[in-house]
Amino acid sequence: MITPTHYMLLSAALFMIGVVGVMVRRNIIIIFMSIELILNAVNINLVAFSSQLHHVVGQVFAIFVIAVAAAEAAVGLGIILAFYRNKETVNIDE
Amino acid sequence: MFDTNELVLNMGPQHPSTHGVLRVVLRLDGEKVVDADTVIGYLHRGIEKLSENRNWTQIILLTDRMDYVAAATSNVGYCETVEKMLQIEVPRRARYVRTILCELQRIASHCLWVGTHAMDIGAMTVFLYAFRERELILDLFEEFCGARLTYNSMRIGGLPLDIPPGWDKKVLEFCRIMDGKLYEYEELLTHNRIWLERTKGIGVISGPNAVGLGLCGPPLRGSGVPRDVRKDEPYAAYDEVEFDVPLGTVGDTYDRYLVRMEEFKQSVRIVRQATEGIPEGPIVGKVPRLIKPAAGETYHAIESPKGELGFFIVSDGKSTNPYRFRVRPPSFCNLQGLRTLIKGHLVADVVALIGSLDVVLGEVDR
Amino acid sequence: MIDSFVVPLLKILIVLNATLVGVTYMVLLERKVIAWTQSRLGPMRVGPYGILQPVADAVKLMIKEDITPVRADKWVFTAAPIISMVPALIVYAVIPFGPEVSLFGRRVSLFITDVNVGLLYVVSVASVGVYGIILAGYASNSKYPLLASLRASAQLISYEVAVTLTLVSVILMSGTLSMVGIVNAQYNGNVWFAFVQPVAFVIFFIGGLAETNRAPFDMPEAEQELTGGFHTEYSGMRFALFFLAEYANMIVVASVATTLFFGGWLRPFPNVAFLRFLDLIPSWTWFLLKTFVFLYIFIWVRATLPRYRYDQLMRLGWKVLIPLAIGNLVVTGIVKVLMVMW
Amino acid sequence: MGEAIAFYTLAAFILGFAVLVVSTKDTVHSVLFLVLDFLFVAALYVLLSAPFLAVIQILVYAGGIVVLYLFVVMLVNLKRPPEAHQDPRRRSKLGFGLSVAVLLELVAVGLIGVNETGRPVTAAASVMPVSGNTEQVGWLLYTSYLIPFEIASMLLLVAMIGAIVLAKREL
Repeated sequence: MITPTHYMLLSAALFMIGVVGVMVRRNIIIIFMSIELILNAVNINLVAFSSQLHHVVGQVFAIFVIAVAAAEAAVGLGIILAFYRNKETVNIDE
Repeated sequence: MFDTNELVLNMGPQHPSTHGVLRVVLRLDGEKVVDADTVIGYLHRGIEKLSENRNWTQIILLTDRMDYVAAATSNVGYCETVEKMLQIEVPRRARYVRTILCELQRIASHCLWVGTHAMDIGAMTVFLYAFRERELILDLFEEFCGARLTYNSMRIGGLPLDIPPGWDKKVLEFCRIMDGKLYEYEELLTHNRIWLERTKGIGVISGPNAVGLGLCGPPLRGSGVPRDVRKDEPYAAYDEVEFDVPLGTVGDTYDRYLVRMEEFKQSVRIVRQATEGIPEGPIVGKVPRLIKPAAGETYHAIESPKGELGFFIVSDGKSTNPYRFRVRPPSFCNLQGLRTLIKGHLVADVVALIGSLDVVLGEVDR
Repeated sequence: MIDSFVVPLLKILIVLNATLVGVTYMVLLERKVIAWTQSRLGPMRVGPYGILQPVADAVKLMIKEDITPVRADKWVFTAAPIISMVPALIVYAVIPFGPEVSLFGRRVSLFITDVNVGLLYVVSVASVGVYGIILAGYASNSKYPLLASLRASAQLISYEVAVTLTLVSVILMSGTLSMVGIVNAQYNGNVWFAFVQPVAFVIFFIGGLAETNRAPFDMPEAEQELTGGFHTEYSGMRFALFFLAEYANMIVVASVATTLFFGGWLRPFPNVAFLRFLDLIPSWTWFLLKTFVFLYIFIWVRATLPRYRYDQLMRLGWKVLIPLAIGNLVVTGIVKVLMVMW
Repeated sequence: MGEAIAFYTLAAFILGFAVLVVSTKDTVHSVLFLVLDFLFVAALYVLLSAPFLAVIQILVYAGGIVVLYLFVVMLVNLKRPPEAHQDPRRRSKLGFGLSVAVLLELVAVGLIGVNETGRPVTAAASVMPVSGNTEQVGWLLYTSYLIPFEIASMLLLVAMIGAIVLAKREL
């Protein structure tokens, strides 16, 4: 029997992997991708609860999260490009 | 996006749209061409130097190998230069046949041009339509001189052979076919919206600038400069036939296209007049047994399909070969304009412009 | 057991094989049709009228040396053709070739599955197909493929927007995302959607040409400009996969156009009684016939039109097709609301 | 049973690819693993009977956002590989340690918590006027959550303008 706890554990693990990515990597693009992983972890939680509660409001919120992620990616990548054009690097410490 | 590092793209010598072995080194900013270098010489065979070690008759077949899609025109150009040096009077019949051959050759060359130019821009069907008609011309040439590409179809002082019986009828029949086929090309291209978008305003060059760059032939006339050797300094029988010199107005790729499409029609018109008016008479003038022009230098130009094809020959009056032999190839002069034309355009326009200049690398490199 | 496993498996097997054979013959069809347009004969040597040419092509491509450039990214280089082939094939899971029919005494539906979000599934799978081309360009580590893949990613993403917007207006008409539901809506509405949504259909078709990299939008593989574009460095079977993926995508676009706009498996005038004799022709034949017409138009367009330039293509997509699609969507919505209020 | 197999397989893939995303040297490979990861997350949504969200996940994430990432990676990767040198200032060890600790805690929580069966909460399930996942999501989006929906669209518009302003060379 798969319970929401399983999904929460999966989500937490994915979240942690994302956090490790943000902490450890220096390539800003990979940091952004780690943030996407974190957002996905949140979505898994939302959808798991939505399925558990038999109410789609969790999915609605997941859609909002995806919209925000899209906005974040657009602006973030714009910043990366602008940054790269000035500094010619994608490492955050240079 | 590439502004921190321009991309250097090596186009050719092995590239489907460089029409042979042209190499263009493009410096790109994204897809925009910032600068371009034209590298030539991959087909250099030293025809000019070779000619200085051949006797006057043998050179004719070297001239075949320059503009290999219009070999007969080069033959005529060379022979007329030598005739000018020797001051030989060429019989009228020979001059008429020369006119017919030159104009047929112009149609064949333009067929190849319209086909490849359209193909470069992505319209593949015109290519095969144009080659279908070029085939008819090659058949006519085969009947006249036995060869289909490198004809060696001229002799100093006239023609090697008289035209075969019935040949003129076939030429007239070809003219009739060609009129209908030109309509097909125009249907596919001239008013095609995509074609207009791809060619209008691309590679614009004004008349004075075109003269300054030394452009000649259709690219020059496309910019509205009325220069055609056939009209300005008539040779062969061009002074006895009627034709118009089409001129462009803007000087973009579309104008160059229109000029050549109109030249098709004018060439058909010339061929028809010349074929109907072939006079009877000898085909070779009085030529000395040993060709040895007096010392001196001569320049003679004719209008090849690509532009002004000139021969500059120096004779020392002693040996049986030229002392100095120099060709002014129209493709070479037109190719100089490429760099000016493509600056600021996109990669896709580069192939359109190479096609629009209509260069033959055999002639550029010699 | 049979209904839940064996029948679907059989259907998948049949559809997959039919698609692959169809794709190879699509290549022959293209060569033949273009040849006839250009007053040539096309392939004539292998079999009568070149009918076995695809076999010869396949053998040739398989025994050709499979070259991987030394400086290429080997894994990605190998994965790219597969990535472009797989989405093209799995789209067929939701395409309805016909309604439920009785076959050997059991009810069998002539589609693999009918999911609630069928149309969105098609769009999303198609959007993943972009990766094949982008990665091929990147992994080749060569300039022409790189330029091509930059072109391709911009082109495919832009035209996806226009295409998806036209699909939304179709969804408004049908009220369902299910592919079978859309065909049924056309049956119940007595009209093929192409006649009530002509603008959407034209935009969808143009967008479909661009999405499948077909002329006049074949910028990413423009032979005359980029020497073959993203597959410049590919040879042998890997090249063949790209080639087949392109044709499989063409068939997908044609089938989706048939389903959405031309009534899928429905015969012409499905509700007119005196045309009932047309029912003698099985439903899936109608589907294939309509799809074939679309494929023919694809080839016809390629033989006729020159190629757009990259910036012109983007201008057409963003400044013409997308506003038009949005306008069409708004008008459809208003009309729909007015009809409900009536 | 089938659900358990599917869940554990998908979970293994999701976590495995996530680890690869953050650990791979080559950025392009990293992006690829991210796509695969998202595809498996989409499969998980199907398992959770949220097909609409699964398709949206593929369409927006895999087909849109990650293509942008790939685009940017290709643009910035042209010159030299990133992370060419080590940086002393970054406390990668600390990050690792912290996350490993949290992971261990999670495992502990999981071992204790998993045995408790989840109690399905059905009280909140309101009566929807329409059936089907897509319809339900759409219904909620355009009724109860209309204002957040509009705000999200505004956010996207702002992001779009922002991205254009940032990426354009000269305005």
